[in-house]
Amino acid sequence: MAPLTYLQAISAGLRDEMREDERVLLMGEDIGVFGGAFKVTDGFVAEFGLERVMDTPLAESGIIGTAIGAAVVGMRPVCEMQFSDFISCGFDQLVNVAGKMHYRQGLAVPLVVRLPSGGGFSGGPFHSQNPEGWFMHAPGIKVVAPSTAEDAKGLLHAAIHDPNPVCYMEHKHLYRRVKGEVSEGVFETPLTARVARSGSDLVVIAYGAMVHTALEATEDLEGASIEVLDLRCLKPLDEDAILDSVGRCSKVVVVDEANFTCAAGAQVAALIAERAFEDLDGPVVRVATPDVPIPFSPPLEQAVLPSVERVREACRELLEY
Amino acid sequence: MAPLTYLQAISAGLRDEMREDERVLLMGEDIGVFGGAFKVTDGFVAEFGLERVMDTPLAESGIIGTAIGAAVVGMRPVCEMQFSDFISCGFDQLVNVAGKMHYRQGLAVPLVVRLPSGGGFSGGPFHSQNPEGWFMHAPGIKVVAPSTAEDAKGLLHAAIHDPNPVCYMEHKHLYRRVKGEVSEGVFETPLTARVARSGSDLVVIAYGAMVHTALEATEDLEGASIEVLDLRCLKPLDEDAILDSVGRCSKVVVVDEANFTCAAGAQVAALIAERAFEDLDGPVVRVATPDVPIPFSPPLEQAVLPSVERVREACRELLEY
Amino acid sequence: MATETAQATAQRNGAVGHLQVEDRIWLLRAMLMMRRIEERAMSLYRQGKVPGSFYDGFGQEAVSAGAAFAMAPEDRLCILHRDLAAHIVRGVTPTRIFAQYMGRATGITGGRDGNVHFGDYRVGCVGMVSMLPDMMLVATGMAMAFKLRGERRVALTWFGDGSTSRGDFHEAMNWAGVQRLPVIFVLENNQFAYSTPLDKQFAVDPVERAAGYGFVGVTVDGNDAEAMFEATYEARQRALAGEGPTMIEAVTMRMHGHAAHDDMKYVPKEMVEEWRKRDPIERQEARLRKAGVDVEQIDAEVREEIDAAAKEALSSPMPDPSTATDGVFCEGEPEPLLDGQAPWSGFQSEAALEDDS
Amino acid sequence: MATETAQATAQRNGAVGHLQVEDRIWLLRAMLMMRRIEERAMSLYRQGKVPGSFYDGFGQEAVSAGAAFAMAPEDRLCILHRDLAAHIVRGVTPTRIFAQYMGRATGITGGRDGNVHFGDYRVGCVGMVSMLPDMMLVATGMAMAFKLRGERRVALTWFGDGSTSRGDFHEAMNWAGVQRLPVIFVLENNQFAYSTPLDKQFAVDPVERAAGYGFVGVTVDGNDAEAMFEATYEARQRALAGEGPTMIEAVTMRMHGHAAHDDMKYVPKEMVEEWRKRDPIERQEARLRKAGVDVEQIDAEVREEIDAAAKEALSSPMPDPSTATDGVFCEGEPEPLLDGQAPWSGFQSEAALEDDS
Ligand SMILES: Cc1ncc(C[n+]2csc(CCOP(=O)(O)OP(=O)(O)O)c2C)c(N)n1
Ligand SMILES: Cc1ncc(C[n+]2csc(CCOP(=O)(O)OP(=O)(O)O)c2C)c(N)n1
Ligand SMILES: [Mg+2]
Ligand SMILES: [Mg+2]
Repeated sequence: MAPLTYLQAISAGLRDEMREDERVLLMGEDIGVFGGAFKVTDGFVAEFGLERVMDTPLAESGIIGTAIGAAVVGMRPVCEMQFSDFISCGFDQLVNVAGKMHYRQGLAVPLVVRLPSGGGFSGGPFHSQNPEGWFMHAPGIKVVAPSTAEDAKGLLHAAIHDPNPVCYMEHKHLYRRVKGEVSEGVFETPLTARVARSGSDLVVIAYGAMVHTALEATEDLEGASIEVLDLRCLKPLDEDAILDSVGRCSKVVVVDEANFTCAAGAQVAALIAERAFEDLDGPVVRVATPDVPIPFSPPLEQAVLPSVERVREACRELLEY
Repeated sequence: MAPLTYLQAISAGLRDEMREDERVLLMGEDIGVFGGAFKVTDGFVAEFGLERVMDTPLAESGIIGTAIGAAVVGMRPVCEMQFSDFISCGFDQLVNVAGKMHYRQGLAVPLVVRLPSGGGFSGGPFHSQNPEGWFMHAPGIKVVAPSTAEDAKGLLHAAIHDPNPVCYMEHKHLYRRVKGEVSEGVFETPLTARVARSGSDLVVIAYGAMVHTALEATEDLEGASIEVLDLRCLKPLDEDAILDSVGRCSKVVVVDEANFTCAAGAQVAALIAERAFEDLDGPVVRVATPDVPIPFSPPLEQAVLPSVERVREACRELLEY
Repeated sequence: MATETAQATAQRNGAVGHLQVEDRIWLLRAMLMMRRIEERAMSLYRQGKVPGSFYDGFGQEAVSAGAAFAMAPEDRLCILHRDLAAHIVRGVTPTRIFAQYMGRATGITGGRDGNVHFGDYRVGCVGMVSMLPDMMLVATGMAMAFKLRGERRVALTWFGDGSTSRGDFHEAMNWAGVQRLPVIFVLENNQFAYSTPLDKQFAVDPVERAAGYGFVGVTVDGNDAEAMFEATYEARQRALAGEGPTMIEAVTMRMHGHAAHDDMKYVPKEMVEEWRKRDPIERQEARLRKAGVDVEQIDAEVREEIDAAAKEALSSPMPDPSTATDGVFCEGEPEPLLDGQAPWSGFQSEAALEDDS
Repeated sequence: MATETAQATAQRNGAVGHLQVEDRIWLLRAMLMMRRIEERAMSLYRQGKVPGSFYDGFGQEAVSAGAAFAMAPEDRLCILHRDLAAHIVRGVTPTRIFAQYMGRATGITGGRDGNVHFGDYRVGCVGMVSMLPDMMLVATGMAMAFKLRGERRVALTWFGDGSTSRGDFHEAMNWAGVQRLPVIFVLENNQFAYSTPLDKQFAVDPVERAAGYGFVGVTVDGNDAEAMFEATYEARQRALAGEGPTMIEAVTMRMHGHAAHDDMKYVPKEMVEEWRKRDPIERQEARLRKAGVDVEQIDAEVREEIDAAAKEALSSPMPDPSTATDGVFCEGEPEPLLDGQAPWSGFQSEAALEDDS
C-alpha cells in the first residue's frame, strides 16, 4: 500500500495493464514522447516503446475509429482524449460504430476512452465539460467515473478488461488534489456504487469530483446523519444501491457537475421517482451546473459549478422539509 | 384552411419562409434536384433556384459548420440531415461552435437543423434514432418536436425566426400518417407545451410521435379522465405547463421514444420529482425505448418501441395505485 | 507518387496472368450470384417480404467480386452496400443473405440490422455502419494492429464517391499514409451519391489525392472484374512488402436507383444506355465463351442455387421478440474474427508450396 | 494546379511594391505589439493574474500581421491562437486584450471565454473555438454567403499543421473547392502540434493537397511579414476575381512551448537556434532601418502603450457573478458583424478613387 494521487493511480493502473497484457495499446495526442498533456503516461515510452504508446495525428475520429478496428482484431486499445471536450469530434465513431457493434453483429469492441473531464480551474467552455450524459444515452457504451485514487486504478482495470466500449471519466480537478492508499498490483473495482459515508437522515448521490463536494458539504450538518453514495459506474447504473440508500434515508439530494438538463442526475432522480416513491419523505432535490457553457473567469465559473455551499444549503432545506 | 399531412405542412412552412425572407437558405444532401430523401423540398428548386436549395457534399460537419458561418453573416440557413442519425457526424460543430457562440462572444447563430427522426418502419439502428436528448444536454441549443401538422408548420416558423440554433425534430413516422387542418400563410407556434386532451385523473406527458400513441392508449380507459400533454418544445422545457398538469392530475406517465437513460423523459420526471412532489399521488412512471439500438426486423422493433399497449398498461396500473 | 492505371503497374510488376480459367469462372459466378440474389431480393421487396428499404449494386458486380477475390483468408474486409459479391467470395451463403434481407433470425445479423448493413465476422468481415465512410477508419485500425503485431495481413474496404467528402475519408487516408499501413481503399466511383453527381462532391478526382497522402492511387475499369483483381493483387503485394496503402478508384456506374424507391429521374438516359453496353457480367461471359466455357450452364446453376436459397430463407423463422434487448453488451470473451474463404487458385498453390517446404 | 512560392506568383502578377513605408512600419508595429503584449501577459500569468493557461505566438508574429494586413474592412476573419497581431490590425485595443487574458468584465468575451479564445465581431471577426480546425468551416460558410449574395468580400482563417489531420480540414477544403468560394486558408506550419512533430501528422506537406481540391496552394516564408502580405494580397485578388480559394502555407517556427507550462524539451536546441536567426521582427526592423526609419522609437512607443494598457486592464473589474448565466440564448435581434480596421494604405487610395468617381 502506497499513498498515490488520483493521477498517479491512473498511471499505475495503465502501467500494470501494459505489463500484464501486450494487447493493451495506448493511443492519443502527445501521450508518447511528451507523456500526455497531464503527464499520465509520463515515462511510458521508455518502458513500452513508441508503438504501444502511440502519438497519433490530431484526429479524434481517427483515434476512436482506428482503435475500434484494432479492438475487433484482438487489441485492447486505451484512447486518451486530451480533454474530454474533444470527444465531440469522435462522437460518431464512438456512438454509432463502437456502441452498436455487438448488438448488431455479435462482434465485441473492447475499447477504453479516457476522458479528462470537469472544471474548476478556469479551463473555459472547451476544457471543462462533463460529457458523460451523452454516452449514458448511447446504447452499448459503459461509463465509469472514479472519485478516489483506489477506484481510479480499480475501475481502470475493470474498464480495460471489459469486452465493451467504456468511457472512463477522469476528473481533471481530482488529478492532484485527491490522494489515497492504493493497493499494489492488479485489482478490480466492481461496476457498482460505493457508500462513501453511511447515514440515515438523508443521502447525497454523486460521482466524480462531486463526491468530495458532497462529503465536505455534509461533514457537519447540525449532527444530521448524512449518507453519501458514490455512483462510480454511471452506465449501467447501480439501481439497487441507489434504491437501497433511498430506502434507508428517505430524503435525497442528487448532485452532478454536468449541465442540468438530461444529466446523469436527471436519470437518477427519475429512477427514484419511479421506483422509490413510497420511500420518499421529500422532493428529490437536484444540484447541478445550470445549462450554460462553463465560463473561464473565476467569479463566473464559481457561480455556475455546484459548490460546497450550494450542496449544504440544499441538504439543510431538505432536512427541514 | 386546408388539410395537410405533417410532411406537407413542413414543406408549406419552408416555402412560406423562403418566399418571405430571402435570407432563408436550405442546405442538405439531395434536397435540391431530387427534392430530399423524403421529398420535403420537392419542387423547391423550380421556385427558388439551386443556390437557395443547395445540394451539398456528403459532409454533415461541413453542412453545420458552413451554415454557422452563413448564419453569423446574416443568412438564415435551414439544414436538413437526411436522417437525424447523421447529426452524429456534425455533432462537434453543432454543440461546440453553434451552441456556445452567443454566450462566449455575443454573436447569435440563427440556424435550424431539421432532423428526421424516429422509428417504426424497419429503418434499423442507423435510421431510427431519436437524438434530441443529446442536444437538450448541450447549452445554447433549442429543441422543438411537433406532433401535429399545424404545429409542424408553426414551430418551423418559430425555429427559423429564432436567433438561436434550433434542432427541429420531425418524426418520420408522422410524415404521412398524420394529417390535419393547417392555417394558411405565416403563423407561429409558441415554444410551449399544448394540452392535447385535458383530463383530471392522470396525465401522460409526451412529444412527437408518442403524443399519438398516448392519445390512442388513453382514449378509453374504463372512463378515467386522462390528460395528454404534448411538450412541443423540449429545450427550453415548459416547466409551468408540466407542473400545472401534474398539479391537476396528481398521477403522471412520461413517455418518449428515445432510449431510456438520460432521455427527455428523465428530465421531465426529475423535474416533477423535485418541484411537484406534494402533488403526486403515485410514482412518476416512465415508458421509453430500452437502452438498445433500434433493431431492423419488425418483431424486434415492435418489441422495443413504446407501444399503445405498453402505455395503456402503465396508465392502468398507475390509476389503480 | 503519381497516379497510374492498373494496367500500367500491372505491366511494370509483370503481374498479369494470375488468373486461371477456374478463377475467371469463379469471378463470373460471384458476379452472377450477386445479380441473381439482388434481382430476387428486389422482387421479394416488392412483395413486401423485405422490410425497410433495399439497395443493390446492379452493374457494379465486378468491383466487389474482383477486389475480394484478391484477398487471402487471413485478410480482413469491411464490405459496403454495393458489394454483395464480396460476401459471396468470402463464403457467406445466399440463404443467409436472403434471411438477412428479410430480417429473419437466421440472417447474418439475426434481424438486428437491415438489408446491406451486415458483415460476417466468421469470414473475416466487419459489417458496415450506415454513416459513410466510417469503415475506412475501422479498416485502417485493423491494418494498424496487423503492423504492430508484425502479421502478414491486409485490410480492405470499399467506399463511394460521395463519401469522399466526409472528414473520416481524410482522417483514414492521412492516418494510413503517416503510418504506412497495409490497407487498401477501394473507391467505388459509380457517378452518383444518391442523386448527387460527382461535380457537387469534388472539384478534382479523389484518386489524385492519394499522392497528397503519400501513397499510390490507381484508376481501374470498375466494370472489369479481372482488372479489379489485378489492381487489388498489386495493392496487396505492396501492402505485404511494407510499402503502405493503395487507393484504387474503380470507375463504374450505379445502374439502378439509389434504393428501391428511387426512379433516378436525375440520371440522363443516354448515360445509362452508354454504360449498359459495358455490363461487367456480359464482359466476363464473353471472355469465358472465347475460352470455351459453357456460361449458360453456370448461370443455370446459379439460378437453381438462388431459387433453393430463397425458398429456404422464406421458410426460416423471424427473430423471437423476447430476445430484442439481448446482446447490447458483450458478456464473457469476445468472439474473434475468423478467416474467410479465398477461392483464388493462387492461394492454394502458395499454400501447397508452404506445405512442401 | 501546381504549388508555387509567393515570390513566384508575386513576380508573375507583377504584384510587388504594394507596401509604402508607412505600411511597412504598420507591420512592424503590429508585430511589436503582439510580442510585447504576449511578453507582458506571460509575466502576468506567472504572477497569477492570468487564470487558466496561456498560449503565445512568439516568433510567428509575421504570419498573422502580414495576412491580416491584406484584408479589407468588409472582409471577415477567424483568428487563431498564435495570431494576436491580426486582432491588432483589425483594431482591437491592447487594454481589452489584457482584460481578456485576465478574465475581466472589460475583455472581449467579458470573462466568458479564456486567453486566446476570442474574436471581436465588432471588427469583423468570429472568435475561435478550441476544437481545431473547426473555424475553417465557419470561414468557408461566410465565404459561401458572400458568394450567394454577390458581395465583394473575402473570408480568411488560420490553422495549424497539426489541425490539418482533422476531418474538418478536409470538409472545408473540399467544400470551398467545389463551390469556388472567396476564402483564404492560412496554414501556420510552426513545425509542431503541441509536442507532435510534422512527420506524425502527415506524410506529404499539406500545401500539396490544395491541387487535389482544385485550387492554388502557395508556400511562403512565414517569418517575412511582407511576403505574407503579398501572398495574401494575391489570394484575395483571386478570390475577388471569382477564382476561388487559396491555401497559403506559412513556414515558421513555434519558438515557445505549446503553452506556458510547456518547457519544449522535445524540441532540438539547434532547431530553436536556427530559427532564432530568422526572427520576423528583427527582419522587419532591419528593412526599415535601411529605409531610415527610427525603429527604436517605434518600439519605445509600443512599450509605453502596452504599459498603459496593462495598467488600465489591471484596474478593470472582474465580471459580476450574478451575470454568469446570462446570454446563453440570444434574445431579440442578432448583432451583425461589423467592419474592421484595415490600415493598409492601398485601401485608403482605393477608397479615395471611389470617392472621386
Ligand atoms: C454520413 C452519412 N450521411 C448521409 C448518408 C445518407 N446516404 C446514404 S447512401 C448516400 C449516398 C452515398 O453515395 P456514395 O458514397 O457515392 O455511395 P454509393 O451509394 O453511390 O455507392 C447517402 C447520402 C449516409 N449514409 N452517411
Ligand atoms: C480537435 C482538437 N483536438 C485536440 C486539441 C488539443 N490541442 C490544442 S492545441 C493542439 C496542437 C495544435 O497544433 P497545430 O494545429 O499545429 O497548432 P499550433 O498550436 O502549433 O499553432 C492540440 C492537440 C484541440 N485543440 N482540438
Ligand atoms: Mg456513388
Ligand atoms: Mg503547429
